[in-house]
Parts: sequence; structure tokens; C-alpha cells
Amino acid sequence: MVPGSGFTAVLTTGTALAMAFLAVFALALGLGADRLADRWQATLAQSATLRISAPAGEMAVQTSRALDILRATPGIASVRVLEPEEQRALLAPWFGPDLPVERLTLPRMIEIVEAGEGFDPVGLRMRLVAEVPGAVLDDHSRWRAPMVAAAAHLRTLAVLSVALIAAATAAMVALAASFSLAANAQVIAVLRLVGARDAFIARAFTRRFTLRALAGAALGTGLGMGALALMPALDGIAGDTALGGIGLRGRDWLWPLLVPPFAAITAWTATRAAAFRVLRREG
Amino acid sequence: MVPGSGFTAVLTTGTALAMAFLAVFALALGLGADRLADRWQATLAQSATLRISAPAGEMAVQTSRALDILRATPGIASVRVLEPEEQRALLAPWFGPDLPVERLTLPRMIEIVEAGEGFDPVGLRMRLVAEVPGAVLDDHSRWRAPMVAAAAHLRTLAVLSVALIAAATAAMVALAASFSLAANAQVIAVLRLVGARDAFIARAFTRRFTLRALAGAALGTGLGMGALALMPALDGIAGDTALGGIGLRGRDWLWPLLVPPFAAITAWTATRAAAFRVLRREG
Amino acid sequence: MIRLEEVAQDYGDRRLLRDVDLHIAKGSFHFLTGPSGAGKTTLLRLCYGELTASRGRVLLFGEDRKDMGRDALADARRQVGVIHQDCRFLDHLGVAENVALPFTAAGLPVPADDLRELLGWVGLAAQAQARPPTLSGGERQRAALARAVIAQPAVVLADEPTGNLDWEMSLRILSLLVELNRMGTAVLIATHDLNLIRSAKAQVSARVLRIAEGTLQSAGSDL
Amino acid sequence: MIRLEEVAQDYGDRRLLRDVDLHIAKGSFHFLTGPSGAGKTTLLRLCYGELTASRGRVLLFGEDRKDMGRDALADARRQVGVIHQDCRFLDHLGVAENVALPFTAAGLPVPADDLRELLGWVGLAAQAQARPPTLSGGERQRAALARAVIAQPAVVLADEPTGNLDWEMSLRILSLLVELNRMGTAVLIATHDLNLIRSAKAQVSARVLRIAEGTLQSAGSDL
Ligand SMILES: Nc1ncnc2c1ncn2[C@@H]1O[C@H](COP(=O)(O)OP(=O)(O)OP(=O)(O)O)[C@@H](O)[C@H]1O
Ligand SMILES: Nc1ncnc2c1ncn2[C@@H]1O[C@H](COP(=O)(O)OP(=O)(O)OP(=O)(O)O)[C@@H](O)[C@H]1O
Ligand SMILES: [Mg+2]
Ligand SMILES: [Mg+2]
Repeated sequence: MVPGSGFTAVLTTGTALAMAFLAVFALALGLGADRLADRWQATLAQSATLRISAPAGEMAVQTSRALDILRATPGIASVRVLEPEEQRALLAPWFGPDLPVERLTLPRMIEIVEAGEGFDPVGLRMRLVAEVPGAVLDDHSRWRAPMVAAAAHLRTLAVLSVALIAAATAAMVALAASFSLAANAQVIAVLRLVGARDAFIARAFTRRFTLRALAGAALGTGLGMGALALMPALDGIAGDTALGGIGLRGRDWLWPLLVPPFAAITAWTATRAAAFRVLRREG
Repeated sequence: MVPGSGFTAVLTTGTALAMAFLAVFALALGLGADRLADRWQATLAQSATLRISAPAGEMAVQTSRALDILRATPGIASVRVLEPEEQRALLAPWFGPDLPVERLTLPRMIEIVEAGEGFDPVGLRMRLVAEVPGAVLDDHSRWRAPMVAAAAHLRTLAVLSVALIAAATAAMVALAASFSLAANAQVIAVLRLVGARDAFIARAFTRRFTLRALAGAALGTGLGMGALALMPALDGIAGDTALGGIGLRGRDWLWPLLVPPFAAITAWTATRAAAFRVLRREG
Repeated sequence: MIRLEEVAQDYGDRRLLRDVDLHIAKGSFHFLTGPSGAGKTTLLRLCYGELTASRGRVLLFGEDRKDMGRDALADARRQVGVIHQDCRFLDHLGVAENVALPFTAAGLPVPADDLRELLGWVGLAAQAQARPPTLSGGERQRAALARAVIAQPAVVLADEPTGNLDWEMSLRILSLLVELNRMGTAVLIATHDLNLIRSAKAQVSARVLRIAEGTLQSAGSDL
Repeated sequence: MIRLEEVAQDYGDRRLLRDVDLHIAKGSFHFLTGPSGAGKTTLLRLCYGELTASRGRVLLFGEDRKDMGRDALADARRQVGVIHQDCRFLDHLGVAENVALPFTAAGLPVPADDLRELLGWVGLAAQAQARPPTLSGGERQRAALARAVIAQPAVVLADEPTGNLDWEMSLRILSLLVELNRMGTAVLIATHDLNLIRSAKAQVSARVLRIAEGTLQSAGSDL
């Protein structure tokens, strides 16, 4: 009933295609950021170390005092004094293999496993200074905290992008539909004149736009997934770094398949609303 | 001469706005990635370390042999044997302060400063195994290499995005113009009938579309720059990490100002081409 | 079937029609004349419910236009064949498909034989597949007429149906409408062509109405 | 000023016009008749260069249509006032602005007094600010006529200019065209209205042409 206007067709299909492509990337980014944030969060829970250097006589006292303090500190899951062998293994690279580690007065090392949000390093240091003067707290894994925050931030951005893309797609399709309806004012007038009901006229538009959006989104999703699949190089080199995290793994590949049906539903809703609005107005 | 169709107006201005907004972000991403790649590239040039553990008698020989090999290796700018004091400072945290470092047979450490692309660690290790059996090459700064690659990759992606956005904008504006021209077929027919020349008709369309694109792009650029300016939190926490690098610094803020004029030029060119094409075809 | 009671129609501040009473009964034949701009087209648009009267009541098949929903109005229009002064078509469909639209829009099958016969009668057999924009002015009017009558509506409203037709073709169209009228269809023709009215009066008992100064009057006996 | 030499016009496989020779000279007055679909509109479109003849030569003010660039054609059109059968306007502008278009499109100032006088003559003084879609059929035709003649073109081509007009208004329009013709404008009117032709022949020496079976002939002496 409605002429196949090349323009609205290109616009709708093209928009759906481009938006689906972008949505797939945003999804990949979001899922990657999510994975990254999880991984980094996990490494955060790894051990910090407390090193106690004290004269041989005081070592045992200071160690047990330090252990008491650590156990009383909130945010610490467990503490463990390192065995001499472990310590030797840690230091070996820095000395010749024939270093008599056993005979040296080495500092005692305590591994700390954090829990939940982790402990407050500033408060802990202050307490240690007072009671265990020889203790040095090395929370070296702390540097990852801002990166976890950043990954979470990135995940939020990705979710926002997906939402924005969905909204933009809906707006564009609705716009194209209104366009098409306006351009087809004569068609609508003729159909009303010969006694066509609103639903009959609206259907001609919704069907067309839904199909276009579906086709465009399917193509865009396919292209987006293809582009992601063709990005293995980055995965290999930097799979574990911030940027290598962008990409889809395993079951993640199912998520983009939601994009085309979502685009179709969006198009159907937007077009139907636009059609009935125009029909009511045109009288 | 041409009716102010609400639709093409919204489409053109909206597209220009959205695209300018995205372009600003892509620019920021690109400039940030560029900065990051530079910074990481610089840290790559930092020292790797060669550690020689050998019996006291062979130490001097192995050290000089290692120095010879290193000096002959391409990609190494300079080498330097660490002073005992430096070595002690490096090790101090791991031992008590009263460790008699002077009296221990410590491995000799050689600092390597790389040049250009850096050296080939695999080849170097193979040569060292043969001639300096006690040498261990620790190119710990190597782990940043994939991140530099990733940053460069990100920069490429950002440049591609900007190009894509420009192309998409041009396509959309051309499409909107063709749309508008098709919708105004009657206007064009009437104007031709009363003796209007092509340039006169085309001008009515180009002026309108150029102004719309300029206005939309200016607004989008403003919003994009505003959004970037409102993102200081990330800067503070993770300013030095991969993700903190996204953003504009100092003179970078001038780049986005190129977006609106570029959008206007794009719109003008695209509309003019579309107008003359349609006019020639309609006869 | 269509009844206007004390109808008035305003465009903005301007009262174009007032005190209009009109009853288009089954089997009636009306002509509507009046100078250009008098309101003939406006009156027709009131009759098929495209306009809502500013005052008074318009009854379409017994229902008040004001109380009708959009679907009820659409259904009522299937009973009314309208030939617009500026004949509008679906330009992307052929003439035959356009003429068949009343069936398509109602979801009914198209009677192919009737369609072919009707197109032959209005002289468009050769143009059945042509697109409406390539038709000549008179061909468009004939296509609009065919579309208006194909579904055998209860009422035919024709706005200047012979404005672009030569005299022979005008008579042919008239005889088609007279034939339909004899079969019970009510016909109302707005026209400037006094010769056409005279010809019709020789064939059927037609009432001639005239819009003058905003009111509907019976035309003098000279017609 | 406009000359057709052995012109033929095809639409697809169909040869609509053949062997057409026509000279629209300065100060001439032509009528063009023929049954609906004969090719009157087609002939007019050839005369102002919208169509390019399938065969033969069309000379517009001495230049061959085939050799004219788009700008030259645009300039030639400023010398020709055309009244289309389906009058088209810029629907977003008022009637006065539409009538003034030939000046606007040529980049000339609009003569406000002439415009007002002309609108009064064609009976559109009250509609000067109205948008074309709100005009009645006859009002549109009169607006198209006003637009065609306002820039005092060398030739006026009118396609069925009185199809939607009552007889008094038709005579009024005719007398405007006769007046222009007396001042030197060439006029060609395609029409079905034989009464109009008779009226005109009483005022000027008009040639009546008739398209029959694809060829252009002089009409019989009954006209
Ligand atoms: N939508 C509208 N808004 C404002 N004025 C209108 C509208 N429609 C029609 N008119 C005015 O109402 C008057 C009557 O219009 P109408 O089309 O009914 O005339 P008509 O009798 O059919 O004339 P014609 O014989 O020229 O077709 C005209 O002057 C016209 O300008
Ligand atoms: N662009 C076109 N393509 C194909 N056929 C066309 C085209 N334009 C016109 N025709 C056909 O050419 C024939 C003549 O058309 P034209 O408009 O010249 O007739 P006319 O003499 O003006 O008729 P009327 O009095 O009905 O306006 C018609 O049968 C029409 O269908
Ligand atoms: Mg009318
Ligand atoms: Mg014609």
C-alpha cells in the first residue's frame, strides 16, 4: 500500500545497521570491562606483605605482636608467617645460589590476605609504628585499585553507551517513520478516502519499518561480531592488559544475538506510535 | 523558497549534534591514547637488568665478557655496572638494616638502557648462555610492550572512528538532503517552471543544510567538551593508568573546535552534490 | 442516507456556509452549482465526513458524524464513492490497482471482471497498467470515477467530474452515473457545466441546488 | 517565437504525436482542442521545453531545444507563462508570494502594485495571504493564471484554464488573455470548452487547432 521510498529504507536499514554494529562493540567493551574489573578485583584480594626487621632477640616478640595487631584489624582475612624456604626462593634471584640464607638474620615476612573491601593501610601503619617498630607494610598490590575503579567506570560507560544507542535507534526509526508518513500524506489521504481503517494503514508502515530495522540490525550485528572475531592479534599480545580485555569470550558471543530482535521490537513500537499519532492528527 | 520541513531539520541537526559529540570523544580518546603510547614508549626505553651470579674468582671475567656481548648487541644504547651502594639500596628492604652486604658474594648487576626498538631478548639470552653461564637477563619492563602496542592500537581505532564519524555524517547529511529534495519535488518543479536556474534552487537547499549542520555540530561539540570537562574524577584516581588517559589536556582542547566548521563544509559539499544530482535527473 | 441539518461551516473567522439543510435520499439525483469559491467542495467534504460541521448536525447513515469513531467513519466511507476535484491516487500503483482500492482497503477480493469492464467503459482499458502520474487530466478524472463507483456504494459524490473532459466523454460518464442511479444509488454532482445538467434532466428527475451567498437554494426553472 | 518542425513524440512504444508543425508567432492566438488523452498537454510541454521531442526540431526563441543548456532553458522559460492543468504551487508560501514567483526566481524586485491589481482582477484579493492548499479548485486555476501572466511573458500557454470555473469567471479570464494578446503576447489555450472558443472568436482572430489521431489539424469552420 505504501511506496517503497528508497530514502526511508536506506535511512532505517542503515541506522539499524550502524547502531547494531556500535551496540555489539559497546557490549563487547562492557563485557570485557566487567571481566577485567572482576579479575583485578580478585588480584586485589591477594596478599600484602608485612616485613619485620628486628634484632634476633626481639624478633619473636615483635612477630607475635604484629600478628595480634593484624588479626585484630578489620578487612584482613588471614595472615601467615612465611617459611624460610619460601623466603629463600623469593630472594634467590638476587643472590648467588650459594648464598647462606640460613645463616643470615633475615627479616621475618608475614603474608596478609585481605577480605572484602580490604584494610585501611594508613591506620594499620600507625598502629604498627607504635607497637612493632621494626615492621614495614608493603601493600604493593594496592596500585591496582584505581584500575579496578577505572574498569568499573568503563563498564558503566559501556552500559550507558548501549542504552544511548538503543534510545538513538528508537528515535531515528521513529523519525524515519514520521518522515515516511509525512511524505506519504497523499497515500494516507487516499486510503482514508476509500474507507481504510487506521490499523490497516498503520500496519503497512509498521511491517515495513520492522523488517527494515531487523534486516539492518542483523547485518550490523553480523558485521560487528565478524570484526570482533577478526581481532585476535590484540588478544594474544595483550590479553591480560586493560585493552586486551575488550572482546567476547565463550558464552558472551550469545549477547549480541539479542540486538536484532531488540531493534525490531524498538522499530515496531516506534513506528506504530508515530503512525497512530500522524493518523489521528491528519483527521 | 523551500519549506522548513521539521523532519529533515531535526534529522540533520540531530545527526550533526550526535556525530560531533561522538567525534569529540573519539578525538579525546585518540589524543589520550597517543599520550599514553608516548609515555609507555618512554618507559620501555628504561633499563633492563643483567644479573651475573658467579664464583668470586670468575666474576670479573664473566662481567667483562657480558659487557662485551651487550655492547655488541644492536638495540642497546648503554650499559653500566651497578655500584655496590646502589645494589645495597635495592636490597635493603628485603634484609635487615644490619645485613653485611659488603661481606656477601652478591651477584653483579648491569643496567641496560635500550635504544630505539630495543634489543632482541631471545637472541641475547642464547648468546649469554653460551659465553656467560652465570648471567640472568631480567627485562622486567618488557611487560609494558604489549600495552604500548595496545595504546597504539587504541590510537588507530580512535583515528578510524573519527574518519568513520566524518563519513557517516557526510552520508547522513547527503541522505537528508536527497530526502528533502525528493520531498520537495513539487517545489523544484514549480521553480523550474517559473524559470529558476539550478544554482538558485540548489542554493536554497545548501544554505539550509549547512546552517543546520553547523548549528548541530556546534551544540554537539559544546556538549561533548562539557562532558569531558565534567570527568575529573577518573583523572584523579587513575590518571596514569590505561583508562585515565582518555581526556583532553591543555592545547588538546583546541582540536574539537575544528569539528563544527568541518561538519559545515561536509554538509555543504554533500548537499550541493545531492542537489545537482537530483536537478539533473528531474530534468 | 446522508442528511445535513442546519449546518454551518466556518474557515477561521469566515462563515462560508450557513443554514444548510440537505437530504441525500436513496435513489436521489442532485446537481450542485455555484460560482467558484462558493463552497461546493466544502459541502461535499461535509457530506462524506472529512470535515466536521462548525454548527448543526451531519448524519451519515443515521449516525451523527460528531459521535462516530475513526473506524466507524472509515466503514461509512465504504458506502460513499467520492470523486475529488483534484483526483489523488497511489502513484506507485497502476491504474487498475488504484481503481480496485476500495476492495483492497476493505480486505475484500477484487472482482477482476467488473474491474476490466468498468475500465473499458471509462476508456482506460489501454491504461490499466499505467501509473497515475502519466495519465492525462481527463484520464485521471475517469480513473477517479471508476474508483468511486466500483464497489457499488450507496452514494456517489462527484466534484466537477467532467472539468477536463470533452463533451462526448462527459455524456458517457453522465450516462454511467444515471445508470447507477436507476439501480438505486444516490448521486450528487458538483459542476459548472450547465449543458451537462440540461442533458441529465432529460434522462432523470434531478434536483439542482445552488450555493449563493453561503446558503443552499434550489436553482431557478431555467435549469 | 516558438516553432515546432515535423515533431513526433513517443511514450515508450506508443507514438502519441507525429508530423506536428506549429508556429506560435508574436501576437498570435491559438486554441487547441481534441478528445481527452489526445496529447494537448503533451504538445504544450513540448512548447515550453519540459519534454524533448522524440523527433523533429523545437525552436524556443530561435534556439533548438536540444542544444540548450539548463540555464538557457531556465532563461527561456521566463519568457513563457504556463498554466498547468494540475496547478502546482509552493504550498508553504501565500498566494501572493506564489504569484510573484517569476520575479523572485529571476532575482527581480516584485512590483507590489501590479501584483495587487492582478490578484483583484482574477478575484483573489481576499485570498492573497491564503496558502494554496486551502484554495478552491477554481481559485487555484486563477492563481496559476495570475502567476503565468504577471511577468508579461512573450507567450502564454494555458492548459484547460477554465475547467473549474463558472461561465462568468471564464469570460473574465478570457478577456484578460485577449487584452494581453492585443498588447502583443502570443496566447495558446488548450480547452474542451467550445463556448469559450466561440466567445473568443468574437473578440480576436484566433486559430483553432485540433489533435486527432496523433496529428495536428485545423478545426472545421463550425468553430
Ligand atoms: N481549509 C481551508 N481553509 C481556509 N479556507 C478554505 C479552506 N478550504 C476552502 N477554503 C475557502 O473556502 C472557499 C470555498 O472553497 P470550496 O473549495 O468549497 O469552493 P468551491 O465551491 O468548490 O469552488 P470551485 O468551484 O472553485 O472548486 C474558498 O474561498 C476557499 O479559499
Ligand atoms: N509520461 C508519460 N508516460 C506515458 N504515457 C504518458 C505520459 N504522459 C502522458 N501520457 C499518455 O499520453 C496520452 C496523452 O496525454 P496528454 O496529457 O497529452 O493528453 P491531453 O490531450 O492533455 O488529455 P486531457 O484532455 O485529458 O488532459 C495519454 O493517454 C497519457 O496517458
Ligand atoms: Mg471545488
Ligand atoms: Mg491535458
